[in-house]
Amino acid sequence: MSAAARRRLITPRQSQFCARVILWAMMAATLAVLVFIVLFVVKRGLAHVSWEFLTGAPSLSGKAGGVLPMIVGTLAVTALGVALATPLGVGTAIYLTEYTREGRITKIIRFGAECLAGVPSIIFGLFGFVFFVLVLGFGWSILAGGLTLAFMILPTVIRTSEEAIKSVPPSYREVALSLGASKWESIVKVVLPSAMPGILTGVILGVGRSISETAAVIFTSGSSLSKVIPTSLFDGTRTLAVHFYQLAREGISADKAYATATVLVLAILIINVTAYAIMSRFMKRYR
Amino acid sequence: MRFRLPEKVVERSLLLVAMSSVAILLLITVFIFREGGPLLVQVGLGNFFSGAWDPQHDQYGIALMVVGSFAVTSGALLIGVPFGIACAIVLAEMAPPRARSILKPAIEVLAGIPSVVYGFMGIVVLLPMIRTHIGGPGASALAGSIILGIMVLPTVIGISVDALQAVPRSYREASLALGATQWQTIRRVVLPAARSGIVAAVILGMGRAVGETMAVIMVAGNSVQMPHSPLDSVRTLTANIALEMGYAAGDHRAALFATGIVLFVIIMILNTLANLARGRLKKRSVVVVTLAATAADLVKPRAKPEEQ
Amino acid sequence: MLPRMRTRSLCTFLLLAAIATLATACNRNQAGGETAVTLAGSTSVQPFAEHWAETYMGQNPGITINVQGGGSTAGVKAALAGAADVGMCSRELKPDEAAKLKKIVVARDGLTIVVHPSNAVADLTVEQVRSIFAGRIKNWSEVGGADHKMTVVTRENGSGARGAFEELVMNKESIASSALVQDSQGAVRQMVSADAGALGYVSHGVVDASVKPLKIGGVAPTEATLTAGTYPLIRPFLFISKGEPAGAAKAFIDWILSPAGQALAVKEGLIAVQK
Amino acid sequence: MSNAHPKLDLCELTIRYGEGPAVARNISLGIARNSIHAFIGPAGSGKTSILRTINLLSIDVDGATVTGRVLLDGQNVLEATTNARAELRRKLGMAFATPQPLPRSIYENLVFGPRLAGVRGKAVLDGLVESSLRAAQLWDEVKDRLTHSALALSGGQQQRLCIARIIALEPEVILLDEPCSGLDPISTLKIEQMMQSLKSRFTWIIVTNNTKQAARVSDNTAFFLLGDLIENDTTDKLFTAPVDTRTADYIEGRFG
Repeated sequence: MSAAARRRLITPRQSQFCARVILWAMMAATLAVLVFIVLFVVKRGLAHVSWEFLTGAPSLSGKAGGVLPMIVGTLAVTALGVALATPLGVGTAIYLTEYTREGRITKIIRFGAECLAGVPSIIFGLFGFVFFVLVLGFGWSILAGGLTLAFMILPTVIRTSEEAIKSVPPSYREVALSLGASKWESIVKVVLPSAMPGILTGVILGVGRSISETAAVIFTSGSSLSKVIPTSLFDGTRTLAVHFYQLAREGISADKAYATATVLVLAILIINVTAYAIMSRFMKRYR
Repeated sequence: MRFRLPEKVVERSLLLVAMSSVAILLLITVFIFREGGPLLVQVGLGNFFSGAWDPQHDQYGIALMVVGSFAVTSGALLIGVPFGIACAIVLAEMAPPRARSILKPAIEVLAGIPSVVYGFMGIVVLLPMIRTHIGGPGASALAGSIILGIMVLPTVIGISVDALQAVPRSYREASLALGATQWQTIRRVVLPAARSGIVAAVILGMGRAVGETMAVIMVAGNSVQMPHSPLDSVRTLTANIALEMGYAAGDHRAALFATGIVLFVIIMILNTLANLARGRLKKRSVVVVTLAATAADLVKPRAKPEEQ
Repeated sequence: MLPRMRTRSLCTFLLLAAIATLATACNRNQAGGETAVTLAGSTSVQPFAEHWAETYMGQNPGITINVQGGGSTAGVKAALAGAADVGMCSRELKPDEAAKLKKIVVARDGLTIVVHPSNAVADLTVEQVRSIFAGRIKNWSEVGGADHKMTVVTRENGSGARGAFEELVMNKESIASSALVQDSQGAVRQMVSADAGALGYVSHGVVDASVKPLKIGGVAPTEATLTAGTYPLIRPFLFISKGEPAGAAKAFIDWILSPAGQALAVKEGLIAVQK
Repeated sequence: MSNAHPKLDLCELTIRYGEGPAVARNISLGIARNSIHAFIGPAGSGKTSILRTINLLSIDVDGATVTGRVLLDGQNVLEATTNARAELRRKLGMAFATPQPLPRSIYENLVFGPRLAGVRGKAVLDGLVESSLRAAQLWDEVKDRLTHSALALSGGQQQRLCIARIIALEPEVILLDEPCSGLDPISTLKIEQMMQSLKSRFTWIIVTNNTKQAARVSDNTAFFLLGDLIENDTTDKLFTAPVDTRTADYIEGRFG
């Protein structure tokens, strides 16, 4: 046995060992990149993130002052996007899971959602620019940006909501029906509340995607640097990500750029951890 | 009795809602084509796919941008796919549940970091590294490939993990029971069984790379030229749109929308391919044949030493 | 019970959000007391315009000035279409554009050729700069520098800086396709400051210690040479409008042209306009 | 035993799923008012499908095609419109093989159905909760923890909670689908006692795999095999003197 084993270049046991080492090393490298990016940005930026920075208006093109109008603008665009995408996404998921059997219509809807998920953000930006900004005459505005983001995060909301709704035990629906609920009541009163954490996860991920988006919002919400907090849906706004892009690209202020990036990265971290925490609690409940 | 929404009404309204994503897709298609289509007809497809891009002299050829996108994307896949699949294998097959519960969200954070931050990291970290250690101006197809390679990781990992987890546990048990090591099982049973899912992961990762804009603008240099080495600067389709859109008017703007059409068509083709690949995943019979073949394959080398 | 509460609070939140947005949307039409002026166009002019606007708004509460980027060509289009009250342009108007628009030179800018601080070359002629950007000169040794490959950095098509550079330097020649293209002055400066072989062109106002400005034909771009007009590469910063500017827009432009406004421009590295 | 005016009358009922063969063929059977009727038979005999057809779940959830009639007090259930079905299901309460409390408190589980039916007012609902829990002989065990999660109850308690949840709707017929299959003997006994004590209020149908249970609790028993009704008679008669040899073989445990 050993003679034959020697004749093979390496034994299965050795190849097993090598594979494990290499694969884990690659995993570690990937994580290292992540940790490096986060630490690099936060280390340089955190010192410049102060209460004044978070609550002040920018001045001198962003060389001084804070980012409050951008934070508000980002939140407004994101909130609008999520407020529109959630009902559409959850409605689609309900239709796909509860109201129809797999067939041609579901195939078309699923294909549409998958394609939409793959459409690059720059295309959403172009479309939003033509359709919302020009054709519908919204101008560069929170409204145009929010609508564009809604379209962009819709597939995420559909996918996670569908998963969440599917994972609600079928028996819950039967129980609700047998207790005199109509189909719609069984969905609203039993299925959706049970699926809510999963749906919320999708929504939170959509929030994350909206916050970090640049290409789509720069074309639709504009990049006008405003000292004042936007007050109307038709106000243009510069989101945090766009502001960071401008600061970094124009070389206006490295400190402010790192500070803005720190706010962005930390927000994304918090959002992801929250989403994951909700998700894992949700999974535990049904296992 | 209280008023109830008639079920038919509910169903119809939900169908309407569900068609929204299809409607949006159509809307996007219509408007992108409306803006860019006439120019395609006007200059002709031949000219549009030529290598001359000079908007000041009404020359709108995007061949070099197609080459640029292709170069950066294939570079990104060369980097992103091995690492992506390796991470997926670790996550799906090797990592203990506790480690997985940390690793998986970490990878998702990687997906959440804004692309402008990736681009910025490229400028301040990657470009100087390339400049001093490899040469050239730094801003290059190579830089774009590395940054995009990192950016496609979450896509490749996510879908590959799904594909690997969809392989029935019984396949692994069957293989392990035949005396295969874990790595042999992964390589000869799990990976082949998950093949089409992984192919879909690669295709969708490709779509992500082709479509990325801001990070590429920041690191790839954006020269409209034929790259002769990875250190040459290139301009991608997306970069072309975002760089010049602000200034463009008339035919120039239409040409940028036409660039968008090309991008859109490429993405649609990739989506369809990924869809087909994933569709094949469901046909398990292929997998069963693979398993049988693999089992036979596994037995052979073991049988040999025992003869002696 | 818990999930039930969650749905409710989510619904409430969405409802409140909807009401709030509606309320603010209505608010927009009621905010009658404010006057808004919209500027759009050249990204070269944008930072200076933002600075002007900021100071002006500080002195004149009740007036809002929005400054959008977009680029010189976009500024021309916006002014033509009336999308902006005032367009910003950082190159001379083309004849067909000039026929339809009123232009006001609000400041002048010295287009500065910048190189890496370590570069030994200090002076180039306009012809040499043209040859370099056209791709005929590729190594710094050809213009008296060290043996180092050149990295040429230019701006994107349609930008005012590129338009002005082509007009002032290139003499109808094309910029070589191998040149790196960056979409902002800051990005050009960043690129040049990081690469020992790089050169590019930026506004005099954005030159800082990270890059070295070159003399052109022996003339250094300084406040004195720029004001005297002896530095060869000077471009105008234009405010353009469809008709004679009126109301708040006129007041703003008048202020920019006043000594206070011009002093601000000079402080930022631009050249004041002689009255 | 056939009753002149059965509470529930199945006429020539045939059930199939999709294109497959019928899982129940031509079933005709009457259920007497205020009786306990047991459906017995081995797995795959169609008894659960019949039960789920009586309150239309097989049609609405499983997508079954059904021909024939199901008459509740002379009205054909199968012809009910979509909107009338919810109303109908309140009259035809059902408990499932595994207890299915909803993931909320005991109290919320009980008032779920009444609230859907439009019952309002805390006092009314409180009263309903107590009376139905008492009827299900669960009140003493849970009265102090009505706000606790229903999922924390034991299996037997959960099943009685599910029955109490049905009782809260004041149904006419209660359908039990193998309600004791996962329960211990003591819990089973409690449920059987409860059924006996509530016979005067409701009509019961119990599907069971356990022939002894059928013999213990039911007044009448129907034996199904592979989708056919083999024999239907009073429980005494069916268990002591079955007409069909297959019935005899089954109840004596020769197959099952």
